[in-house]
Order: sequence, then C-alpha cells, then structure tokens
Amino acid sequence: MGMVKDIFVGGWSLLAGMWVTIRRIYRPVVTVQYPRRYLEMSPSYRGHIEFKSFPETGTHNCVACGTCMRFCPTNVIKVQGEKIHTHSEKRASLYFIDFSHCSLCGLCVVNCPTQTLQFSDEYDMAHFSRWDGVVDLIRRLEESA
Amino acid sequence: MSLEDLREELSKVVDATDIFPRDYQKDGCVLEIRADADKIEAVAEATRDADFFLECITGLDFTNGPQVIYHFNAFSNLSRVLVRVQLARNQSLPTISSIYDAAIWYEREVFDLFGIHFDNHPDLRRILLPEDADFHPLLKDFGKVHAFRSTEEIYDEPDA
Amino acid sequence: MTNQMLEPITEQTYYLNMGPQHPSTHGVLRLFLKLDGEYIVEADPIIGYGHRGHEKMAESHLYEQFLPNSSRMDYLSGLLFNHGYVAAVEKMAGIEVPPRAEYIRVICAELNRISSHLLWFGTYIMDLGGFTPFLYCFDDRENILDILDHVSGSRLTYSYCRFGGVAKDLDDEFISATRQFIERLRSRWDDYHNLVTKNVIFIHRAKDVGVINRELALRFGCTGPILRGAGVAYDIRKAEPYSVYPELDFEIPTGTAGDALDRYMVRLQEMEQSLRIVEQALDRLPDGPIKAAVPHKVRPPKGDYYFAVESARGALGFYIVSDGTSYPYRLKARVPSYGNLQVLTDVLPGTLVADTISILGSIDIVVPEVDR
Amino acid sequence: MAAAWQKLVNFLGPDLTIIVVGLVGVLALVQVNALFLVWLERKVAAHIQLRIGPKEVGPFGILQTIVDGVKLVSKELITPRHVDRKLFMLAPIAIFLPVLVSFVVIPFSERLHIRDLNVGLLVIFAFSTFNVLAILMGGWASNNKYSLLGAVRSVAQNVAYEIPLLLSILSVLLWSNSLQMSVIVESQSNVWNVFWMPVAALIYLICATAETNRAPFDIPEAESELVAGFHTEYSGMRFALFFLAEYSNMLIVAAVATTLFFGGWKSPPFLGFLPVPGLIWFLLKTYILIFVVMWVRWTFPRLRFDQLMNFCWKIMIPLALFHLIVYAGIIKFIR
Repeated sequence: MGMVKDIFVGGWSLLAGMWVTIRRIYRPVVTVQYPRRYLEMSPSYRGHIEFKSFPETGTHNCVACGTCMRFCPTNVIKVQGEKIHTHSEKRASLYFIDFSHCSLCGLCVVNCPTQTLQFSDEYDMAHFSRWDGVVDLIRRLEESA
Repeated sequence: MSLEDLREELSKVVDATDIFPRDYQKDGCVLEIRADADKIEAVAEATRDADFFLECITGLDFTNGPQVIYHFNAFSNLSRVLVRVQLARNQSLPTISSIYDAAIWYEREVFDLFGIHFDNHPDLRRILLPEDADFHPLLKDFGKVHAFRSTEEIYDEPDA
Repeated sequence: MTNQMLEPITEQTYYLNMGPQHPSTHGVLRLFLKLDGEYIVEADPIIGYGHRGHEKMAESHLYEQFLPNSSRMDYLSGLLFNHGYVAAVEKMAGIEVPPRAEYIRVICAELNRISSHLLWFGTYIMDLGGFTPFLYCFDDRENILDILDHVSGSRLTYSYCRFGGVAKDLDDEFISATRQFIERLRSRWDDYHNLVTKNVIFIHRAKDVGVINRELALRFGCTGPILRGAGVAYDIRKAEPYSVYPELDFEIPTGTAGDALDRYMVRLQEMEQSLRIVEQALDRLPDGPIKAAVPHKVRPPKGDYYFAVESARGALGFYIVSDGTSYPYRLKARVPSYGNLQVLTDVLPGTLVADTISILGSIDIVVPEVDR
Repeated sequence: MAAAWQKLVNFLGPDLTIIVVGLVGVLALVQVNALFLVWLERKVAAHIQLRIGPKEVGPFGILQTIVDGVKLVSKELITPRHVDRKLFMLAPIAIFLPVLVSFVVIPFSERLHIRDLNVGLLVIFAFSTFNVLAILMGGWASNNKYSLLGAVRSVAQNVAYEIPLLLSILSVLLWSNSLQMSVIVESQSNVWNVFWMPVAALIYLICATAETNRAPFDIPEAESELVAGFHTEYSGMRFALFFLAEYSNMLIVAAVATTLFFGGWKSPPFLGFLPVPGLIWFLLKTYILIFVVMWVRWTFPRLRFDQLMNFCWKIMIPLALFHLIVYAGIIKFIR
C-alpha cells in the first residue's frame, strides 16, 4: 500500500512542479533586449578611471605625483608631468591607462592626494585590438569638456 | 576531547617546552607546537585521537631552511592548533597522509609549491602545476619577491 | 550504493576523462574516472588548470594591492573572501573598524552568500537535468547583483571592503531595495519547493547519494554545508565569532544523513538564515563613520596570523606571515573547496556516472578557488 | 497540370501514385514539422523560463530554425579519425528512414492518409523500434566513451519501455478489434478512449516520452552527464538528421496517441457543430500533446538510469498488465 501512496504523492509533486512552470508562461519576460534597450548603470558603477574636472581650475588637478602608479597592482597606469617654468606646480602632461589589464580595484582613486580621479560609467569596452583598451585620460577630459 | 586533554596527550609526544599557548585574539591560534620532523606523525595521531581535523598544511621558506605549518582544528569553539616543523634545506619529513586523508592533497600542494619531499606519501605528484614543471614557485628564490628572511627576523622567541 | 559494486565483475574497466571541458564540471576541473560499465571504480580529480599563483603574487604586492586578488579566488562569493582577507589584515595591524562598517560588511557578505547559494541551487538542478530552476534562480540572483552593484559598483569581483571599513556608504535606496528583495525571495520559496524540493525525481536523485558523514568529513577536513549536512553544527560565524555576528541571532541548519539531499536542505535553510541576518543588521545599522583612519600602506607587526571566516562553501582561512614591512612575507589562503573536493576520491567509487554529477554538484565547488 | 497528373497516374498506377506523392508530402511535412517544433520548443522553454526566445529572424523568430538549418547544412561533416566509417555514416540515415515509413499509415483525417494498412499500428511500432538500432550504431561507431554509454543506455531503456507501451495500447486494440488506424478512430465515435482508459493513456504518454528520449527520460543524451550522448561526434547535416528524427518521432508518438486515445480527426464531443475539417482537429490535438511533452521537459530533472529501469519494471509493467486484465474483463462484459 505504501508504494501506491508513494506513486500518488510522487505524481502529485510532479503536477505541482508543472503548475509552477505553466504559470510562468504568461508572466512578463525579464530579458532586457540589450542593443535596443540600455540598462541604466548604477551611480557607483566602476568603469575605468577618468579625470574629474574642477570648476575652480576648469581642468583636472593631477600633479603627476605617481601615487596611483605605485599603488596599481597591475601596473596599468603611466603618468608623466612637466613644469611649465621652474617654480610652477608640476602638472600631468601624459596620463595613460591600459584598461585591458585593469582589475578595477580603485586603489588609484582612493589614494589620489588631489582627488582628481573618478570612475567613469563607460562599459562598452569591447574592441578589436588590445591597443584600443589604452585610454588617454587627458584627451578624454578635453573631449568631454 | 577538550584542548587540555590534547595538551596532555601532546606533552607525551613532544617536550613540554615545545608547547606554547597562544592568544587567539592576537594571532588566531590557541596552541603552538614546535615539533621535529620525526615527531610529526605522533603529533598528528594525538590530534586525530582528540577528534581534530587537518585544516591546512602550509609551507614557508626562510634563509635557514623551510618550515611546514600544520593547522589542526576541531568542530568546537576556538581550538585551532598550529604545529610548526622546522626543516633544513632538502630535508624530507614523514607523511601524515595515513592519519589524515586530507593530508594527501595538502602535502602534494606543499611538495608542488615548495619542493619539500614527504616520505612514504602514496601519491606524491604535482597538483596545481603541470606535471612537467621543473620549478617550485613559492620558494623565495623564484620569481619576484619582496624579501627573503631568516626565521629570527620574523619570530621573536615565544615566551613559554 | 553497496560495496559489492566495487568488485569489478570483469577485468574490462576503462578510463573516462570527465573534463576539463565538460558541461557539469563547473569550470576546468578534470575527473579521471576508472569505470566498470557505468560504475566508478576509482576517481582522481585533477586540478590546477586555473592556477594563477595568487599566493606568489601576494609576496610582491602591498597588502592593499592584494585586495582585488582576494575576490578573484572565488568569484561567486567574492565579498566573503574580501571580508576574510581584509579582516585578517586588520586583526594583524590592530585596526579598529567602526561599527557601521562592520554592519555594512555583514549585510553585503550575507547577500553575497545568498547569491552564491542561489547560483549553486540553479546549477545543481541543471546538473540533474532540470534547466528551468536555473533561470528562476538567476532572476533572483540578478536582483542581489543589482543591489550590490548599487553600493559597490561591480557585480562579481567586488573590492568593496577596505582596510578599516568599506569603500562606500549605504544609502536609503540600498536599504529599501534590500528589504524588497527579502520580501521577494521569501515569496519565492513556495515555488522553489514545489518545483524542486518536493519533486519526486529530484528526491530520488539526491537522497542517499554521496553520503559524507562526520567521520569522513573529519578525515578530509570538509567544512561548510557538507559538514553541516552530516549533522555537525560547525560554523565559523559561531565557533570563532568575527565581525558583528555574535550580536545577531541566527541558527546553524544541520542535516542528519549527510547525503546530497541534506546538503541541499542545509543550503536552502542557510539562505533563509542569511535573510534573517540581513534583516536584523538592517534594523540595527548604526550611524557613524564607515572607515577608520588607516595609513596608506598598512604595516602589520612581525609574526604570523590565521584568520578564518565562513565563506559560502565552508571555512576560509587566511594565514599571513608578516615580516613587519608593507608586503606580506607569505600569504596562504586555506580555501574550503580544496578539502571539499578531495573527499570525492573517497565518495565517488561505487557510484554511477549519473551520481557523480549529482555529488559533484552537491558539494558545490568553485574551481578557481581550488586552483588559486 | 491535370494532364501531367494523369500521366503520372497512368505510369505508376493509382496505388503507387498515392504512395509516391504521399512520401513526398511526408518528407515536406517532416521538415516543416521539425522546423516548427524546434521553434516551438525554444519558445516554450523561453517563456517558461521568463525569456523571449528567438525573435530576430522573421515574425516572432519563426524563421530562426530555417537559418539554423542552413547553418547546419553548410557546416563541415567531420568524421573523426578512429570511427567505424560505414556505421558512422549509416546511423543518421538509419535513424531517419523509419520515421518516414511510419507516417505512411497515420490517418491525418477521414480521407487524408497515404495507406490505410490493416496492420497500421504494427507498422509504426515495428519501425519505431528500429531507431534503437540506429542509436546503437551511431554510439558504437563513434568510438567515443560518452557515445557508447549513451547508446548502451538507450538500448536498455528503449527495450524496457517498449513493453508497457505495447501493453497499454492492447486494451485499445481489444476495444477496436483491429490494428487498422481508421477503425481505431471510428471505434471512438461515441467516447474517446482517453476518457475511459485514462491510465492506459498516461502509460502510453510516459512510455512514448521515454521512447523518444525526451526529458525526464533523456538519459541517452543527458547533456550534463554524457555531453551529448550518442551524437557527441556528429556534426553538420548528420547531426541535423538526428535532430530531425527526434522531432519527427515526437510528432509520430503524439499522432499515434491522438489516434489511439484522443479520437483522431474527430472533433471534441461538444464542438461537433463547428465547421472545422478533421485535419485541423488532428493537428491541434497532436500539437497540444507535443506541447505537454515539452512542458514536462522544461520542468523536471532527469531520472537516473537505474531508477528509470526500476520505474519501468517495477511500476509501469505491472500497472500496464493489471490495467490490461481489468479492461479485458470490462470489454468482455460490455460486448
């Protein structure tokens, strides 16, 4: 008799499972049709880094101290600065990152003494060449301005 | 079996001076045992009889020879026991894989990464690295490391 | 499975390479199986295909620089690994973490644990041949990822915990989204139970399969849901309390027989317990700073330290030897899946190929975590 | 056109003409049906799983499978090195041919059947058994352990499930007193068999699912265990033939179920006033059954091999036997 009961209980459990799936057929789909609809990135989304523009100076505040370069675990940052004349502040003239090696840890942003780095919200970073992953931050800032 | 019993058991195996209590809050273990290479089997048997399991085996490399660290733990609160075996260069030590099955893989890992040989191990092959690798990467003379020190530079003599 | 199956009836055994590329080895694990018909005579898991040398990397990196590596060991519970590593270094360096940061860490870690368990749930049923629950779980998991994305800015490899605190403060949106998620997941249990837990086929596939009892777990050093499925209420969150877990009220679910079904039930109940933890932590979330003042380069004092946390798969330990500089002298990650995977050598012989999949799925390994 | 038709009939004779034209029609039907079913399967799966499924090619993605078919046709036919070449090439053909034959005797409507043999049902089951052989051929010839395991499982499974399958239809045969498909349908003029033999219908559907290797009985090709089972090594059009055969088999078992239990081309009892041709009713019932099979597939996990066998030998066969005895008594009593 136990076996007959097992069969009925088992059969009932299968029907219960089928009820769960059939109800889903008319539920709205959750897929987002990506190229047609873009999802909004969260406000704290961490893309590659970019320069923040400060209203006081109208440009970035990078003094090319190289802290970000030293803290980067994967050595993807290359920054060079120059002084316009002997007693002026040092300013970054070159700032490159190789995004293809970046692990997005954010140590550069956290440790930047002038707070001039921030995360961008760029996520369409698929490219055909590895060199396309190299981002020129200064040019990027100039273009966005 | 409580920690006190284990301590008693262990004192039969190793010198009482080689057993140091340690502060869990400070360094995560409650007991440290410094054993010689030939004692490790006896120590492992004592911990097994006390219902401890082998948490991990770690290799360390110092200028005065590598160390092998065994962490034993029990399914009860705050009972991690650290066993430290100091080896000379190229010295092998007996396996405890007949006592703990978990040691088979952990010892293979230590052999793989440090080249420390375990005697009588049933299956001492490389585990993480490919079979044809001819190096032991976690040795301090391999690759880029920040420092290569001796044990005295790191450990103060623990107060017994 | 009885042991008489272990005796080969004929000499005609053969070897089967399951993996490194196989639909249900969850990554690049290779199982070298000796088969007699469909019965397994010998099993040898071969690992290391994803070995990246994290422990070696640590020796040439600053303590801070190793932070992103930690979540890349186990990509499914990255925050738990993050938490473990950060807490270990904090303990060594004696950094006091503000209470709000601790609560935030616990909330995020538990959410991460749920997401890991949900993914396991889906993949386990998929291993057994049911594809649909997998996508239902992903639907729910997506919600967690969105929530964590909102606060940490990434979806899988969060480098969210920082020495002395966390990277970003929670906002009201996060809190309301989390509360909504708790409601939502609780309303889903019925469907999950009807679809899977009560399903007679599933019960047959999981019951009495891959029994790992206490003695076996002890010999192989298994931890986590495997151990709890065998009836041992051992959880690092209780046994070696860290962070704010002692202040929170939760239970350790345990099984009895230690078979795949028990492990399944333990994980499902753990998700519910994690929800409870998140709820309580949200209620008690104190105000205050989220990050203590920490020097740019942490320099822990000389000595060695072992710090364990409960990851989604078991006891995760970081054993760090410091030589007083800002670089770790040696960093060893004791990953739970390592011991959990090795137990296969003992459990698999005598089972069918189909059970292999069920057992492998039920112990929930993440191969990059084993390989490090 | 009419002249050409007359020429053909004169040349082949009326019987042969019907067979030739019918076979051409069946070939077309098999292709279209497989294309439709693959699309349907993907849509059903997608909507059960809260996804959309194919949608890009054609309206609702209905042309997606044609595109896939073109892709498969244009792919290289890889023959791995250590295979048994003759069997390897023969297996996809061997699995596909019996499918065509089975369609010959299926009555799509009152007048639309190619050949109304008096042993119609027997033909179908005789030929559907043939596909075990093809699977074994494919699995054995592939020289791949996964394929072999799949083939071995498949043989054991199909042989076992033939028994309750045939037992379950015996009670229908007792009632209709004939193996001829049209007679079986006619015998259900008053009440469909499914209403008074629900257990037989259930047994038939379960066994038919197992016969066609559909989930939850898809252990010969269990993807999470055996990668792809017996067709692991096949590529391109050879793989497509296996695929085609699977979906055509589904159509056959559903069509047979419709004929045996659901009144064939007859309209449902209370909808008899509708001016709907029998063919539509037939196809509608068939595809509803197929939908149920798909629905089951996307709901349940897979059984283990020994459980599958236990289920057959310990539950299905005794049940089918018991059912047969009971219904033999009932039918004897009614007549």
